[in-house]
Amino acid sequence: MAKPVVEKKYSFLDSIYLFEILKGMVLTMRHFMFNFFASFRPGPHTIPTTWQYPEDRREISPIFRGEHMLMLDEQGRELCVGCGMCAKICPAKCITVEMAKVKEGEESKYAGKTHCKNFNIDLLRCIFCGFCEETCPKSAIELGQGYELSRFTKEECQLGKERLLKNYHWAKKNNKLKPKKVEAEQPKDKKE
Amino acid sequence: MEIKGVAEKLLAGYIVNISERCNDIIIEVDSRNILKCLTILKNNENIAFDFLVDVVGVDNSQYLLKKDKAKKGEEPAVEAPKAPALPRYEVVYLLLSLQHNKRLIVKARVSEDNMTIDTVTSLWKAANWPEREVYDMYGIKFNGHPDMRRLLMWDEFKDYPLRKDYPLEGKGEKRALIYE
Amino acid sequence: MNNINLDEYIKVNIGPSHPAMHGTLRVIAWTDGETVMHCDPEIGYLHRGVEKLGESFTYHQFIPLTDRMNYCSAINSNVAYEAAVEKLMGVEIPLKAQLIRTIMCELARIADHQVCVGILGVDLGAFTPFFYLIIQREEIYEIFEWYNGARLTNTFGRIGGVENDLPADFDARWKELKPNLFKSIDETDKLLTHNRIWMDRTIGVSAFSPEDALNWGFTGPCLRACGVKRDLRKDEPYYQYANFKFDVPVGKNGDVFDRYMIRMQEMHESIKIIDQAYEMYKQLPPDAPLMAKVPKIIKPPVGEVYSSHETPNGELGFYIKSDGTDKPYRIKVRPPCYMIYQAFPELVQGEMIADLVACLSSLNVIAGELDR
Amino acid sequence: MIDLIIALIKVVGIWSFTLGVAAVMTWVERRGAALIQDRPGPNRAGLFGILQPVCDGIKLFTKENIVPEKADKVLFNLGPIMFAIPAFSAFAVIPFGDRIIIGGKEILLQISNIDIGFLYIVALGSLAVYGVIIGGWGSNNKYSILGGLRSTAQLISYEVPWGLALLGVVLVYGTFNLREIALAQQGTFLGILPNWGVFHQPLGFILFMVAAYAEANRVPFDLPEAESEIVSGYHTEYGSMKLGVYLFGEYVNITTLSALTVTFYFGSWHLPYINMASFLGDGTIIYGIASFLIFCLKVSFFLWLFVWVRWTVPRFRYDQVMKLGWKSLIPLALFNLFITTLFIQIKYYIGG
Repeated sequence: MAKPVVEKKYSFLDSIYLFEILKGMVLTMRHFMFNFFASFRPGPHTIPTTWQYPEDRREISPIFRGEHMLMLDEQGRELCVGCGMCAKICPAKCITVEMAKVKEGEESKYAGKTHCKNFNIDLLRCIFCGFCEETCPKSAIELGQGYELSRFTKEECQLGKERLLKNYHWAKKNNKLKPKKVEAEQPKDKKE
Repeated sequence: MEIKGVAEKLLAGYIVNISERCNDIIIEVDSRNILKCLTILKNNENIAFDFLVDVVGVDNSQYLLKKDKAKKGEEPAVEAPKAPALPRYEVVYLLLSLQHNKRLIVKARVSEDNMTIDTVTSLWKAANWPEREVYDMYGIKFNGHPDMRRLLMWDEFKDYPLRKDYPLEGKGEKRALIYE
Repeated sequence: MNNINLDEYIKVNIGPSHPAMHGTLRVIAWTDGETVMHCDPEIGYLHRGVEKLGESFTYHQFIPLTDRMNYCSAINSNVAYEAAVEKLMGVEIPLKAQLIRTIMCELARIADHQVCVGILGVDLGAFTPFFYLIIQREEIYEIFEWYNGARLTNTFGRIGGVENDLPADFDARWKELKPNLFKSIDETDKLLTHNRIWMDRTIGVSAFSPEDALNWGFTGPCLRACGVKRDLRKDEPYYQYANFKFDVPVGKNGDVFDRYMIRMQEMHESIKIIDQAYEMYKQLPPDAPLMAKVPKIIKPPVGEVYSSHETPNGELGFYIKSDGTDKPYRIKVRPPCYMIYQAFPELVQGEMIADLVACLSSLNVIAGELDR
Repeated sequence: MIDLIIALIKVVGIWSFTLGVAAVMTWVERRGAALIQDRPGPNRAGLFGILQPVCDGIKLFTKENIVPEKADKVLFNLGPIMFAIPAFSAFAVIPFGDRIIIGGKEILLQISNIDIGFLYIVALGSLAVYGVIIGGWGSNNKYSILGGLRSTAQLISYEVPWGLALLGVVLVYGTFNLREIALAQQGTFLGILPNWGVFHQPLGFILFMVAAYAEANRVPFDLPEAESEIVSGYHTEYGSMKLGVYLFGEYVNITTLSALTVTFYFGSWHLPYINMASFLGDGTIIYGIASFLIFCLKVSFFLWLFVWVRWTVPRFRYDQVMKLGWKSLIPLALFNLFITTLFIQIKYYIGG
C-alpha cells in the first residue's frame, strides 16, 4: 500500500511564487474594477449577478414548481373532481382529498359531477416533484409560481382548499398561470 | 456468449444455476464455495473479473409471493406465510472485467439457519464497506472480515432494517445519546 | 494500522458539523501533532433508508428520491435510475429523448464539477474561484428551471423518455452560457493551476497507485486521475455517446492535483458533447416522439438487472430486482463515492490535517449519495 | 504640563484613529472581497453599507459572554487582552507626520520619539504571540490548541526574517530612531529614484512584506485560523466581544504593519521628488496636516493590498510555511544583510 512518491517539477516562473500571484492579482483587480464601477449605477440591481431580493426579483420560469393551486375553468367552476389520483401518486404522501357529490343547485360551482370537499396539502412534506400536476386527469392541480414558502406556524403550512384557490386567483390576477395549459386546453382564455 | 461458456467451464461443479437476462449473465453458486469461485473468476486470465462493483444483499422471503396474495386477495382467508423453497437471503456480487469490458453477476444463497458467508475482502478491498452494509441491513455475517461493525445504522441498533419483516416506519427505536 | 498504538496520539474529531465537511460526514483522526496517523470515517448521518423506501414506492415515485442522492447533479442520478428500469423492461427510448437526456446530463456534470473544484479551492483557502464558477452554475440551473420548473431537485425525465422538449430559448441561453463557462474555467485555471502555493498544496498529496485504486473500487475522475482510462461513456457507450467525439482526460499520479485537473478538463469535454448533441437534436423534426411506448403503470417483468451510468463522481449503478408488481422488490444503489470514501484512511495516512481536508474535497464525497 | 496634555491628545487621537481604521477595514474587507468575487457585499446599512461595522459592533457587544465550562477562566479572559495590547502599543513610536511648530513649541506628529523605536517594535511584535497561545490553551479545545501551536511556530519563525529584513533598512539609514529613518528618506537616490527604503532594499522589502503577512496571520499564512481545517483555530471557543477583540486586534495589527511598511520603505510622509516642507513651510499646521494625509494615503494602499492578496491566493500548509520561513526567507534575509553591509563598506571606503 506504499503510496507512490510524486516528483515535483516546477518551472522557474512557477517556483518563485510571485509571478503567478501577481497574475492572479491582476485578474482579481479586473473583476474588482468592473464591479466597483458597476456598484455606482442607479437602481437596486447594480452588480449583474446579484439580485437585491425584496426590491428586485429575478424572473422565474413560467413552469416553475412552486406553491400549489387548485384550478378553476373559464366559467369559474372548480375543476377538481376529488378522485384522489394526486394523493395516490404523491411520493411524499402530503395530499389528502375528500370526495363529495355535487349537491343540487351547486352545479354552477363545480365542473364535474363530484368535487373535493376537503383538499389539504402538507407543505412540510411536499417535495415539489410535480407528479400530482402530471397525473391529474382534469388538470385541476398545478404548481404555481409562489416560492416564498416560509411560515410562522405549522398550521399555516397546511394548505387548505381556500388557500389553494386563493393562490389560483392571485396567479390569474398577476397573469402567472402556466402557458402551455392555457394554449392547449383553454383557448378561450386568450380573449381575456 | 463467450463469457458464459468460459465461466461455466471454469466453475464446473460449483454452479447451481446459470441464466441470462438483459445481457447480464447471472451465475448462482453455493455460499460455501463463494470465495473459491470468485478467486477463480478473478485470477483466470481468460475472463479476469478483477473489479468488484458492489455486494448486494437481498431478502427473498416475499419474492414472488405477492402474486399469490393478489390472486387470493378477494378471499379473506388467512394465509399462512409460505416458506420459500430456497434459502431466505441472497448475496449478490457484481463483477466487472476491465480487460474484456464484461460484467457478471454472481449470487450465493444464505439460509436463515447459518447466516454466514466467507468474506471477499482478501480479493478486493472494495468489498469492505459493502459487506459491512449487508451485515448492517440483513444480519449476514462475513467470516474473516477485518472490521465487522455496523455501518449506516448506529452501533446500539438491534434490528436489521432491510429485512422484509421490518416495518417501513421502524419499531420506534430511539438513539440513546452517550457522552464520553 | 494494527501495529500502532492509537492511545499515543491526539484524537481529533472532525465533523459531522465542521466547516470543511461536505454534508454530514465524520472523520475521527488520530494525529501526531499535525500528521494523521490513522483515521476512521464514520458514515450514516444522512441515512434516510432510500432502499427501504424504494420497496414501498412505485417505479415512478422513486425518481424524486434519486434527486436527493447526489444533489449537485440530480439529473445524472435520475437518468441512471430511469435507464436501469428501462433496461429491466427492455425499452429503447426515442432518439430525441436520448439527446435531451445527454444534454441535460452533461450540463449537470459541468455543474457538479464546478462545485467540486470551487469547494476544493475554498477548502484550500482560495475563495474567489468558487464564486467565478458558481455564478455560471446559476445559469445552468436557470436552463434546468426553464426546462421543467425546478433548479436543484429536478425530477428529470420519466421512465421511457423525457417529459418536456427543450425550451424554446435553450438555443439563446446556451449560446450565451458557453463563452461564460469557458471564461470562468479559464479564470479558475489562471488563479490556481500554476500558483506555486496551490501546486504545493495539491501535487503529491494523497497520491494513489492505479492497482490500489482498482482494488478499492474507484471509478470516475478519481480512477482516471490514477491513470486508468475508464469512462463508461466510452467503454460501455449508452445513448448516442458512441457517435460523439470527446476525449477522456487521464492523470498520472492520482493525487489531488490530478483530480482537480481531470475535473477541469472534463468540463471542456462536456461542453464539446453538448455542442454535438445539440447539433444532432436540431436535425430532428420538432414533433419527434419524446416518450417510448410504456404503460401508465409500470410493471417490469420478473427478474433482476444491474445498470450503471457515468455520473460526475463515477459509476452510479442501480441493481433492481423486480417481482412483476408495480413496486420494485429490491433496489440497491451503488453510489460512486461510497467506494471511494472507504479508501479514505489509506489515502490520508501520513498526510497532514490540512491535506485530509484537501483530499476529502477532491474526492467529492457527497453525504446524500454516500448514505442514501 | 502642556507636554503632558499634548501627549494625551496624541495618544487618544491615535488610539481612536487606529480603532476607526480597524472598524472601517472590516467593512473594506467584506466589501472588497465581495466586489472581487462579483457580488455586492454588505450594502444595506448606510450609504454603500459603511455603517456595517457599527452594526457588527452592536451585535458583538450584545451577545452573551460565554466561557466554556472546562476552560481555564483566567487564561481564557487574558487571551484577547494580551493580543490587543501589543497591537495598539506598537503604534506609539511610528511617526504619522512631520512636525508642527506652534508658538515656538515643536510638536512631533508621533506619540513618543524614542531612540530605540526599532527595537521596541520588534519586541512588541514578539509579544503578540502570547495572546494567541494563551487563548488557544485556555479554551481547552483541540482545534484551539492546534491553532495556537501553529500560530506560535509561525510567529516565532517569521519574526526572524522580519527583523533581519528591517535591519537592512536600519543599516542603510544608520539609526534605530523611526523619525530619523523617515526624515532620511527625503530627496532622491542615484539621481532619479526617490530616496525611499524600497529602492535601497528591494529584496528586503519583499521579504518584509511576506513576513508581515505571516505576522498578521493573513492569507496565505492564515493557518492559525484556517476555517476549513481547524474551524477557527485559537478563537473557536470565543464569543461576544472577546471574539470582537481578537478580530479587531487583527485589523489593528494590519494597520500597524502597513504603517511600518510605509515608514521603513515608502518614505513615510514624503512625496517623491517634491520637498513639501520647502513650499508649505516647515512646521506650519497645514504642512503637518498634509504630511499626515500623505502618510494615511500610503498606509491605505498597503491596507488594501492585504485585502487584495487575501482574496487571490490559497493557503499554505503548516510544514510549507515553516520550510518557506527557515529555508528561503531567512537565508535570503541574511544574504540581503550581507550585501547591504558590503555596499555600505564599499561606499565608506570610496566616499570617505
